[in-house]
Amino acid sequence: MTASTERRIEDVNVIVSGQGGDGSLTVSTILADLLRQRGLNVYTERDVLSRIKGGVAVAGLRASRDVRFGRGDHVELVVSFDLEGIEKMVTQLAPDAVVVYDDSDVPMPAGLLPANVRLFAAPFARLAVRKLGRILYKNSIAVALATRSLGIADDDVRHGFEQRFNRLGPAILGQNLQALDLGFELAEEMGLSAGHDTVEQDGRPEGQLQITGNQAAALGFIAGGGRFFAGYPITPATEILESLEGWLPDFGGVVWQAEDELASVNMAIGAALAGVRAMTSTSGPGIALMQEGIGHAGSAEIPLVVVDCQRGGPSTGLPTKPEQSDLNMMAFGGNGDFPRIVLNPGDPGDCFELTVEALNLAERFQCPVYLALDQALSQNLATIAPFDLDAVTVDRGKRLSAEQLASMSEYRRYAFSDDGVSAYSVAGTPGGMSLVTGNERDEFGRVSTSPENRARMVEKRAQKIESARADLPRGRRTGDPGATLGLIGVGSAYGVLLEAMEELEAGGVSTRLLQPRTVFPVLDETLEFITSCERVYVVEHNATGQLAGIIAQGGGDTKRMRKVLRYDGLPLRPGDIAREIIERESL
Amino acid sequence: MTASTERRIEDVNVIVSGQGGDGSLTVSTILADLLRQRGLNVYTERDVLSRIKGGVAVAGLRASRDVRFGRGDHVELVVSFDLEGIEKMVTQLAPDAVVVYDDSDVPMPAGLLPANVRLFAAPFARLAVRKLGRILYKNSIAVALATRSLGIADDDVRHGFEQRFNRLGPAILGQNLQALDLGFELAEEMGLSAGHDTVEQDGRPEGQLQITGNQAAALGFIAGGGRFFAGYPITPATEILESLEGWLPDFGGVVWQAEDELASVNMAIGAALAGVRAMTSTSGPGIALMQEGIGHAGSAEIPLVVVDCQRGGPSTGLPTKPEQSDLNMMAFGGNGDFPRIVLNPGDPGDCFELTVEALNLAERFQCPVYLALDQALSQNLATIAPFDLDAVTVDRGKRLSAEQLASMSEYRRYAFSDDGVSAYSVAGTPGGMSLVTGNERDEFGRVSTSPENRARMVEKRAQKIESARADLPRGRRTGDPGATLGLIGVGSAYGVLLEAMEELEAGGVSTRLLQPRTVFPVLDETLEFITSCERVYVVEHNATGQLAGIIAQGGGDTKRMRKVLRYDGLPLRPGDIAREIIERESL
Amino acid sequence: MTETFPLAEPIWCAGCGHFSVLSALDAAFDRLDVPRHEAMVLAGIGCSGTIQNHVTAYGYHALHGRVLPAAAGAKLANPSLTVIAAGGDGDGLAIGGGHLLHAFRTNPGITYIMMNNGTYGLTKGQASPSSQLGFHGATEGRAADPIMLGLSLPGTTFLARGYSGDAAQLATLTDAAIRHSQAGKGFAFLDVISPCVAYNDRYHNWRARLCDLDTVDGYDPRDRTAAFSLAAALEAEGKKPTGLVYEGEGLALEAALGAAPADANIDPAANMPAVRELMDSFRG
Amino acid sequence: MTETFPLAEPIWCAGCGHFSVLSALDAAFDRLDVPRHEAMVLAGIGCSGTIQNHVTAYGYHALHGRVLPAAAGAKLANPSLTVIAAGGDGDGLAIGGGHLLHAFRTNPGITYIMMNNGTYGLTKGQASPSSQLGFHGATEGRAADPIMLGLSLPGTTFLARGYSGDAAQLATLTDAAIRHSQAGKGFAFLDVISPCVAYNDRYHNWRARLCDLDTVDGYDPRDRTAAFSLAAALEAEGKKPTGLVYEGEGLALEAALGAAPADANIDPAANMPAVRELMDSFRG
Ligand SMILES: Cc1ncc(C[n+]2csc(CCOP(=O)(O)OP(=O)(O)O)c2C)c(N)n1
Ligand SMILES: Cc1ncc(C[n+]2csc(CCOP(=O)(O)OP(=O)(O)O)c2C)c(N)n1
Ligand code: SF4
Ligand code: SF4
Ligand SMILES: [Mg+2]
Ligand SMILES: [Mg+2]
Repeated sequence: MTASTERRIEDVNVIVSGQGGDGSLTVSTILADLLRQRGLNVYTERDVLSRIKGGVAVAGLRASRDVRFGRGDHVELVVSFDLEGIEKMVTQLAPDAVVVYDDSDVPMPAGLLPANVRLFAAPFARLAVRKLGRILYKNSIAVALATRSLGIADDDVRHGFEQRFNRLGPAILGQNLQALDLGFELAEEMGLSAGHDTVEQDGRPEGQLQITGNQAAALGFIAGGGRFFAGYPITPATEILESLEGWLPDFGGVVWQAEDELASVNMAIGAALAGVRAMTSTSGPGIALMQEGIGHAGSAEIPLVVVDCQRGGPSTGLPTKPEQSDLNMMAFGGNGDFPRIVLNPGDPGDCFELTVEALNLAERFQCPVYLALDQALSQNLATIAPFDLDAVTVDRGKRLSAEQLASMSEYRRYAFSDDGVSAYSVAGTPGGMSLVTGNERDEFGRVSTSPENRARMVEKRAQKIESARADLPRGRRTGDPGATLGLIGVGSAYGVLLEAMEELEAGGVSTRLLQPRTVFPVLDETLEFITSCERVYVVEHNATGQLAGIIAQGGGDTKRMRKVLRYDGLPLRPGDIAREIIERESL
Repeated sequence: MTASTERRIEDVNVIVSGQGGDGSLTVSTILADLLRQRGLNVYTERDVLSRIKGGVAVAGLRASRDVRFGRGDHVELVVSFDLEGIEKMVTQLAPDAVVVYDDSDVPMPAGLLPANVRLFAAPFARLAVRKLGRILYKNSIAVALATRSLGIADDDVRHGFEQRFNRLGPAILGQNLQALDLGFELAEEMGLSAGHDTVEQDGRPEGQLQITGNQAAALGFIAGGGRFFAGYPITPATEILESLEGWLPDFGGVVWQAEDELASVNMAIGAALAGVRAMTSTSGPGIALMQEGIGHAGSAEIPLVVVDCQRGGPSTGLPTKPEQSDLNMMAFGGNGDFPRIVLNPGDPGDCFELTVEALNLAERFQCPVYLALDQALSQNLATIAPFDLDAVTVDRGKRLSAEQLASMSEYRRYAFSDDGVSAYSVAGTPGGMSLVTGNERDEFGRVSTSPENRARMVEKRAQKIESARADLPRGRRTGDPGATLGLIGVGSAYGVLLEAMEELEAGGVSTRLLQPRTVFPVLDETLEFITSCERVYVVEHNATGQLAGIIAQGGGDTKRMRKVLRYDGLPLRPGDIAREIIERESL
Repeated sequence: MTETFPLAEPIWCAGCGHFSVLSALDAAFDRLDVPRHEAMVLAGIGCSGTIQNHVTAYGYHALHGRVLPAAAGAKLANPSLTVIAAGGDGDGLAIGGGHLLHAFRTNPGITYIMMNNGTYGLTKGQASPSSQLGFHGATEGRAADPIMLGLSLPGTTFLARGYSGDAAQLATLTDAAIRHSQAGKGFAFLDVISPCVAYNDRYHNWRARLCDLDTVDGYDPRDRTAAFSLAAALEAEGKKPTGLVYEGEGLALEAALGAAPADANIDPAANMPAVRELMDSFRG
Repeated sequence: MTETFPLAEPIWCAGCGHFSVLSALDAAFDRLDVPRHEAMVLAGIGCSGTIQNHVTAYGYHALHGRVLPAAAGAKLANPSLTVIAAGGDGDGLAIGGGHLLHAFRTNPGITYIMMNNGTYGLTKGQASPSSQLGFHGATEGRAADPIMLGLSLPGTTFLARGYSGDAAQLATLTDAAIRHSQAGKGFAFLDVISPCVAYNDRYHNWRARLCDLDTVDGYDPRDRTAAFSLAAALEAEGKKPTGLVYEGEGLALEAALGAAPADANIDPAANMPAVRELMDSFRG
């Protein structure tokens, strides 16, 4: 992209950087709205420190004709209110990028920006104070330069301001419009004149959703019949708790902020015993605390859905940064052997669908089901097709009604069966009184140490996972079916890999992709995908290749697997991945 | 063995079974003492329900010329005060076994015992009440029949009684001696006459220890300089807490029973920050609760030793039964990627040594070190050579003194270094003030999200494990070095495998054994052992083959590995293992 | 009638205080006409934690220390259940102490019976947070009294103490506690002095140390400050009040939340219109 | 002198109450002549949990809710340290509530400063257990008061409350708390009303709701029952006492245990004779 408005915008990455809490991030929201109105798909990324005020806060925004689930490799436009933001970005700038910079405090150092980058610097903050009496208006001045550089018609921007600021009263709207005009004047002076509007108009079908993975999972929970949610605030999972607080009561459900994660997981277990579909969500530290409770649900055969919005670890780690480093804990954590399922959505649509599916699987197989998100998938806002609500089903598995119970001569809560699944009744159902325990037990739920019973119970629980296999969500595949090079990735890696594949293709490397939506147990389709390729790059956001390790334990051919890892707290980027693979392939 | 006293006893397995709390288990203690005095190595096994009174309690006792770490395959003598105990044992009876049975309540059903088994049944309880006025004396009556059948001289038994009951006063001693004589009379009547004493006298070197794995680990903790211990009661780990409560204060140390496992692990972390070698111990449920704390120690680089006395899982599971099913949690649990070491002793001597080693490794590499025991290893009493106290060393790693600090111009708690290990100073040391945190941090310990720093810190922590490899405890090997068939096992499997190898050899199958003492990280020696064999049977006490899985993830050749699993709550038995392997080898 | 799980004989030691708690609870269900399928008995881990095996009801054996969150979750999910949580002093005061505090604070409509023997029975006699100072075991510190704790939280609505040695009083208090929760008033806490004859046998000792509040002239269980003063004064003499110590006004948590998830219709046909509306709010 | 870690500027919002706590603490070390290398500042997770970054001392950032066990572990390991634990109300009352109860009960000689703003600042304004009823957020229930909690446990030895808006009083109380712990009397708890200007800005509101105990005629901080009564009465009016609420007699845990592990000689040469004796007791 250049600052000229002669070209149609197909794909633009914008970065807005300022001091946290100074309002500069609304610049990116305004630009996102305008670009969305022009028919582009918008994806926004947050990069905030785990602190409240002060410190650099960066918002990333991508507007593209194609649906994208990630930022691109290059930044075409930077709007920055501090130098640090530009310094951080300088290596990512597109060759012909535009930089809009507030030099009120620090002038742009000579030589910082590459030669072809066009700089539009002015003291926005000082102008805002001097001319409009309030520093806040610096943001609206900057918007003008940004929209000019993007080729959005001035009137469209004015119209957008009216929509946005109307509810704040005419005074504030007026001031912001003045600031905008000040900005247009500045632009004019700098040779950034108003062009005709050339932004795509036909990129995006009507009615697309603009939604994060967390919001989609919360919506999926409600759609799938979830009616009890307990959680404890933690980044980047809090939005699930907060969204459901707003929504679930209208559906007759209860949301509870518990005193800690031990309470929230055990409250969900209690609710499940009373027959209500229950879920909790947290991030790595909370999942670590929940390990005993999750294993208990696996032992005692209690349906439970647990969302892990993964973030940079270990320990408190990098609370606001993406990572996929709890996969091992989900697949192998907890004491003893117990059945569990780990589902891995790749985009918000998947988050919705797999949450519904998790609720069904949890009740059908009476075991814990993890939903593994990651910070980028949880918190970034993507444009996506509306969810297929007609496809939502609710399957409560072998749940016994009072009538069924009345017709049975005997009811054994943990009865042995071919598929390992026993019929269950929930508290309140006449005739279904039963014992549930995390100790080893006989069919009636009475604590038992009999070796014969023990062995059968262990096998029964393991059998459930075998029985579930046929129904576990299948992965998504794309790419050249004849390619000998495979790619595997989950969570936010999915969208990034889609784009990396294009770059690989452009670089002459043809690939195909599997996004396993069930990571544990490892499905045959994953093993077969690997053996059908000569080499498979498993792309993950962690330092040790946890996904590759899980697949290896599940029988994946390690000779064909290669690890592509990132663990510096930055989101995965398609260019980096493509570059690494091309390099390794050409060795 | 037969009831005749013509043979020398080389290896005898005794089972005593009664109602929990009725004192019948002292019979096995008395027999153990007598057999030990005869120069045999004694191994005792407990099998109690997780309940206090009532219910069948079974004690197993093995006395053998060779050192054994497990019960044998057959039971030569059963002393039982209830029928249930015999019913449970009947399939394990040696062809010529002796059964001493109290038929006060239930006569022995015809046909229950195999043909060649010799039964000595009498109403001990009724006799005790009638003749001695107290039911308790039934135990001493039974002892007489048992010692006669074992060929222990009557006078030796009397002498043993004097030693044991003296401190309870002459009245009680007298009554017990009377009961004993009553028993000898009964034996005489039944044709079980006193023979000459033929029990081994020369089997065991002088001064052997009679000790459990838990006691040995507690002793190792003290020898290795551990001076802070926090724990919370849980079977089968409680004896570590209770032993240290008795011992550690004499060494200037502190033992604390915390309010829960979250507290105990974090207290140990606090003590470590103050420079004291610290440990906690628990079992699976407690380890699950400690996952966040252990990962924190891994992240923040805090030395910490955690003992997991594994028991039957999942969840509360089988609290009093052996299992090795937390290996996955130790190797892969917790959020994020962090360095950790898992050591696996195979007998009480190993428990001592590896606890010392764990303390050194924890401080040298500033990370959590797990010691993985299992119920059988933790609680069963074995005869074993005294520990080599002269070999104990204390290595505090890169710990800085005030003098060293004073000579440094700058101290960075998390300084980068080639081996990934930074020098550390502990609270109280002048000049070493520093920041310790579980967030990602820079070299000074200041929270940092810089991608460059992050990547280096992740690599630094991983590097520690690479640096540690050379010093991690090597496994023990035994068997025919030329054998193409390998065996791998840890914990209580070690001793059982030693015996299984003899049986395999007898069955014409030559094997060699590796007991890896470091399970995680997987050492090269383990991988090499596997590739040096044609097939390797990995023998574990869990349902999924966790050890084999860990080795597979660590690069073990899965094509050569075979799993031998037990998960019914009973201890591993050499005969079962040998039989299974012979069967699978002859397919 | 469907046969449900066969009731087993308790495995407690003869003379264990827990027998009395069991009798009082089982009989209370009859006295209060609680349909057994609407009753849930959740227990912790410990000797006490087996009580649910001996009562015809929905029984659940929670994790050690987590019986309160599980019970609250069940009650919020289905407020029409009569939810009884029970467990030991180790379970409820040591590892579960934090949850107890929050149960007082947030007042879910469950009855919680602490089977308090001042020791960890099941793990063979270690000290618990309610052990007397000097009791063998590692824990130092002066005994915590869960009723004093309850008094310190303004959300508390029901506090009573019974004694295994006084079956009549225990029956009355068990009924009163269950009625409190059933009536939508919230969390009913019943501390029962339930001696462990194996590891902390204090039957001989307790009777003289208990002060029945019915015998205290003018005692008003609605007066939180007076309750605290009396309990503190007794504590200084090594004694404890029994009977209804405190009953305050309050709205149960499930009522405050308007909870009734078990009644919700989760059929997709019924739900999707509203879900669609919610989804549509995300259209750009 | 070795250069130690460079002190950073706090990242708190301008006007955050936590600044006052930091100043009071840092200055107390000077006023009390605490050698900085003998001071340990342990903090929880939260906005409050960054205080240690701004004090020259051994600083430790504990897990969320676990600052008290870590601090107690450090003190038992080396009783000569001056150990300060600090953290938020979410950290100390919600997830860490159980540990607080046990710290009161067992009385380790540490000072604990609760930086109490009635909300979860760092995670952006959810309700905490000390939030007023009706504060937005999911948590219902009446606000827990950690000082009332402390009064309910007979092991408690020091309870005080300060306010970020009153620097002089806060300094006095911080000194007194640290002195209490240093003197071997045990656990000193200092609740500081430290408003969160971003999510629960109540500066305007607090001053009128605080009652300085120095202004209460005849108030005796040695009288636990009276302290409870006054606090409960104030609570009923929506007010809280500030100042020294309670100071009782007690022996610090580390003293009761005779702890001094950091002084122990763990050299094998020095140790092995006694270890050998112990081992020999296992010879058959
Ligand atoms: C997480 C966890 N830690 C420890 C244990 C071991 N444990 C079982 S019961 C118990 C304490 C029992 O004491 P209490 O609750 O007072 O019950 P009582 O046996 O006295 O009735 C403990 C520590 C466990 N099951 N789970
Ligand atoms: C186990 C765990 N759960 C949740 C979190 C997320 N978290 C970080 S700080 C915080 C609460 C902070 O509130 P408070 O302790 O009151 O401190 P403040 O920010 O108000 O000073 C939470 C829930 C976490 N870090 N770890
Ligand atoms: S050990 Fe104590 S608490 Fe347990 S059953 Fe026996 S008397 Fe009761
Ligand atoms: S968010 Fe609140 S607690 Fe956090 S720094 Fe800002 S004012 Fe202080
Ligand atoms: Mg108890
Ligand atoms: Mg707070």
